[in-house]
Amino acid sequence: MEVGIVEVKLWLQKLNRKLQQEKEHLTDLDQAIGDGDHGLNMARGFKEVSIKIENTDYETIGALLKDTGMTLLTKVGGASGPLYGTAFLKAATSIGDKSSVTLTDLSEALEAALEGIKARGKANLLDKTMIDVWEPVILYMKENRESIDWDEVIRLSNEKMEATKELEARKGRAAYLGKRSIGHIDPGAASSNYFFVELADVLKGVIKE
Amino acid sequence: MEVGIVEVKLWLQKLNRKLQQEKEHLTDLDQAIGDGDHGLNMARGFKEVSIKIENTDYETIGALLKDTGMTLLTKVGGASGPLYGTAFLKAATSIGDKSSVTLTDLSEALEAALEGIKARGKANLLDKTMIDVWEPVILYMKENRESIDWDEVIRLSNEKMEATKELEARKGRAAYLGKRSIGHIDPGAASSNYFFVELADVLKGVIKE
Amino acid sequence: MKKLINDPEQVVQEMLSGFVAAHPQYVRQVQNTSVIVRVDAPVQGKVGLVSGGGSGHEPSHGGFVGKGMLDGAVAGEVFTSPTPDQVFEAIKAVDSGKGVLLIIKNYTGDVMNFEMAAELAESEGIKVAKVIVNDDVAVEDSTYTTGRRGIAGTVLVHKIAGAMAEKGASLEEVEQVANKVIQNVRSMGMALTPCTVPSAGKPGFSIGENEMEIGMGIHGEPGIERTEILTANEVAEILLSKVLEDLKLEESSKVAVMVNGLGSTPLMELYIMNNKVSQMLKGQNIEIYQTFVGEFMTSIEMAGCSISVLKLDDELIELLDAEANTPAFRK
Amino acid sequence: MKKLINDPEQVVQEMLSGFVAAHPQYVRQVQNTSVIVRVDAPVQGKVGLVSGGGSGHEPSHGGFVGKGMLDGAVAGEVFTSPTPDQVFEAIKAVDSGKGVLLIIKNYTGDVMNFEMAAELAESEGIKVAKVIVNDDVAVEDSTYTTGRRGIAGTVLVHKIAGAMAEKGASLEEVEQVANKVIQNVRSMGMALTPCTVPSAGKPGFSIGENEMEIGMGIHGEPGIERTEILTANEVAEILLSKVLEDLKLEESSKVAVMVNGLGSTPLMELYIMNNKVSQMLKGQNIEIYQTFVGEFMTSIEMAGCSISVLKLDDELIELLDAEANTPAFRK
Ligand SMILES: Nc1ncnc2c1ncn2[C@@H]1O[C@H](COP(=O)(O)OP(=O)(O)O)[C@@H](O)[C@H]1O
Ligand SMILES: Nc1ncnc2c1ncn2[C@@H]1O[C@H](COP(=O)(O)OP(=O)(O)O)[C@@H](O)[C@H]1O
Ligand SMILES: [Mg+2]
Ligand SMILES: [Mg+2]
Ligand SMILES: [Mg+2]
Ligand SMILES: [Mg+2]
Repeated sequence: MEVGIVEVKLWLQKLNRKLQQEKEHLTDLDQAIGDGDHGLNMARGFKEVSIKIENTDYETIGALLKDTGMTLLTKVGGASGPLYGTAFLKAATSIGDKSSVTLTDLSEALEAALEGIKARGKANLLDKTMIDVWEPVILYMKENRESIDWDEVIRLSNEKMEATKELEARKGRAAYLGKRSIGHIDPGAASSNYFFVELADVLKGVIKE
Repeated sequence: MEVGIVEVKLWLQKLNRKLQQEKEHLTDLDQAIGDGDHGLNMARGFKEVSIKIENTDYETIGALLKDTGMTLLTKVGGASGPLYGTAFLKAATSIGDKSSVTLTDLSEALEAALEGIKARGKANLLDKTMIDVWEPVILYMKENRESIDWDEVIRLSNEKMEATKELEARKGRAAYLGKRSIGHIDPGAASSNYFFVELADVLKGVIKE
Repeated sequence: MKKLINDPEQVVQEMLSGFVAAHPQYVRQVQNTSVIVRVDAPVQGKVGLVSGGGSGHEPSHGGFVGKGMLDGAVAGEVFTSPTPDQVFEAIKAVDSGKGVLLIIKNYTGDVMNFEMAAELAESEGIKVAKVIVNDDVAVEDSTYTTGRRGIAGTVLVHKIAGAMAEKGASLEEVEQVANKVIQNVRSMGMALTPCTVPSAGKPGFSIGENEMEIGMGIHGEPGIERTEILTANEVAEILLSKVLEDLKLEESSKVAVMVNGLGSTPLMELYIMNNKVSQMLKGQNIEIYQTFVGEFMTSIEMAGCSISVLKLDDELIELLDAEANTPAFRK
Repeated sequence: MKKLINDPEQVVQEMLSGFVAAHPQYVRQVQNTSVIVRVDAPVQGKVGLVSGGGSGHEPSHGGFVGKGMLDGAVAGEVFTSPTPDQVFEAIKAVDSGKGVLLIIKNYTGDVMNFEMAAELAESEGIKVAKVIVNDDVAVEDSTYTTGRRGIAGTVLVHKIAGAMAEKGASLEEVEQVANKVIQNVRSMGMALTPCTVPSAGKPGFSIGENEMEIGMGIHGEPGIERTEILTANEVAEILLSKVLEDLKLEESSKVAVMVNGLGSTPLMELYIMNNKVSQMLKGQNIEIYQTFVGEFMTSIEMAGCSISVLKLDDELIELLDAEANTPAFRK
């Protein structure tokens, strides 16, 4: 199976809708252990992404993801702006001028995105950040390449997001709380969960076709 | 009958106790149509008066009233400080170095005090100020000199204080409210009522003896 | 009551001590008084300027003591005008023989206490003049009543009269220019929340969650109207229109503008207000010569603001531009 | 939410417009950006200084743009660090060829966005250096974590690095002195009430009627401890002790002190705090060279304050004393 520009756009639009819906939920999570803007930041950024890509015809997935990354980079700010921005830019470079991709391409692009997040944010697994969702999900995809079970991705992503609850934050704003960060889901892990759940949701459909 | 230093001191101490008790009530009245400090101002000033006169032996009523006036003048501030301060200073001058006074002396001293208040504050009857209690009470005392009915003084003082409720303020801070000042008792009229009620209360006792 | 204080009865003295400790290069406290004077007072050959009033309006008035503005400031209890003896101490401490101008805000208490101090000073042979600031157009001006209140426009009187005095002008000249500012400055304020006098321990009035008070006085005296919450643009329009209506400016007049915060309104919001104010003035072809945005005349921790407009002429511009060096105002 | 605003989404742009309208003699806005620069930027022969961060900390950072302090300030959304393209615009607008120093507060978002901007600038041949301010001793300093936050001490970095740049120093020299300030300044804050980000519409956290938060961050990040309401003296003692513990001053050290209000704490209370702070320092034989009391780094309308202490040497004293002329800071 191949994933085309239509599917990637669909994913980004669905992700945008989800983030608009969950804006307050993400903000509540960030109020508990951060500064209460993660929902606002993500909603602001993806609203711009949605407008941008809706009104542009793309010939390559690389161009589509690059626009997404640049929009996030220039509209979000905070910690999540450079991280999600970098992720999409790295994925864009990885995919380049293909107009459709295999699951292997996609998985490699997401690996590149994760590398970008880690290089930019210098956080590691179990620091209670978005990486705690990204890394296990991408490991699963890498290890299962052409036989990815998208329901398993959803399950895993959810599980890893929930698991951030028990962690003590060492990076990002929540780190100032030390032990008091325990007991709360990391907001970036929550938005990353939407990222993967919406992706899985779209690709499940593609595969069925 | 004659009124001596002991009685004047007693009056001032009783007035102080009353003002301490009614501090919050006066402040509430001032919050409604002023800036909410009349109770604080009067309580602060008379507390100082009380300490001052308690620890001083006076040979003349003039000296006692002068200390009272100077203490109020230097400790109260606001509108009520200069007004009550001036009142006591004028009364002191009127009585001079007598160590006991007749009711005529007293009534003349209070007349002088009222003149002082009016000269200083440039307010008139029905401007909704303390004058609305002072002027009618002093008129009654003047007209009845040696046969003053102290219960009538109390009744009149109370009535005139209550009557300020219906007036529109033209002087003092309440004047900024215009018509909205109607419906509230003037705080300075209320403290003046205590002034006359406590005086009457002490002098009723003297007369009975 | 959530306040960073120790004892409600001691707030004024502790504030003054902390103030003098912070700014010893500018000010000193006259011993055993609540009077702040220039560190070099009395300044020889210069008319002395004394202002003051109840505390709770910080940085007014002590914050404006220094070169080019006030020589002395008298601090009363919170929201209560200072007593005549304190004002008299200030007069004595700043008089260099050239006389002293008292800058009084038009409140019965302030006027009476300052007047009594002036009488005391005159009886000791000190020349004293006084001016009464009444810039608040929220209150009707009438000779039958107390008249208009003095609010944030007072700071511009300090600035300009202070500059005049610094030039070596006579008491009459300083008084004259102070009166000129008073005749040409108008202000109006509004509040979103009340404030709490420390020794009262509870808010001075209440405003509903969805209400604001237009025309609020700086001691929480009620204003003209209680309205629902309006936008910054609507508020700016109401306040500025009323100010301009009273000021009757000709086209291409030059003005100074002050957008003053009452205590807890963030600078961000004051600048949003100024955005509309400056647009409106430009729209009416009025030249904004200078704008001041910040906290100048506060009401403890009240949320809200006031807008002042001063009509300028060449003399006022020169004096407005003159050097001033005080803890809260520098030029 | 009681605020003088029009539209929560527009607060930053409207604030910037109102700010530039108020201070055209100092600043201009780079078109289509949220960047404020000196009106004469780029200043030839001078290293450019750029600071910034989320909005809501006014007068930080635009208020410190002007002679002797910053050349440019970048305003992000409220409490959200600005994006790399905006920081890059500021760098371009202030670079005169001598290079640009970025003054960054140690928040993950600020660090990453400013770093990306630096990379963009370097790829266009602009020399960029950066310093990271981390003065908040409420947070433990550890290399395994994000480390300490940057708070009000940042303003002293602006002042001193700005003075160094104004002298014509090289980028390396300016960077060096900025780092010297960072190594010698420590701060700690506390809050009595929360604050509300306009677009969130509700307070960022809650504090009980009888509670305060010690060690509060300037975005409402929780602090060290939630306590009952303490007196000003007790609060000053807690904050200053922790600051001094970390700073390890020798006897008769000279220091600069900043008592900073977070938005709705009246100046009166800040001076009451300073009263205790100055007494404590004097008691420990530490010389207070200069004290700043006021609002420098706020948290919208939070009630509370922070205390900063900067250890001085002769070089820092000279730079602290140098002229500065900006909307919010003048010397
Ligand atoms: N160094 C980092 N590496 C990876 N993710 C991070 C890092 N720092 C923060 N994050 C993520 O960013 C999220 C917060 O984003 P957001 O609230 O938008 O930014 P800010 O913290 O600047 O307000 C955190 O929940 C966390 O998942
Ligand atoms: N011009 C005046 N003449 C007489 N009494 C006055 C005048 N102005 C005010 N008062 C009285 O003073 C009272 C207010 O006193 P107070 O609250 O202590 O002072 P302030 O108004 O300065 O806060 C008023 O209720 C009124 O009775
Ligand atoms: Mg956040
Ligand atoms: Mg009163
Ligand atoms: Mg009063
Ligand atoms: Mg943020």
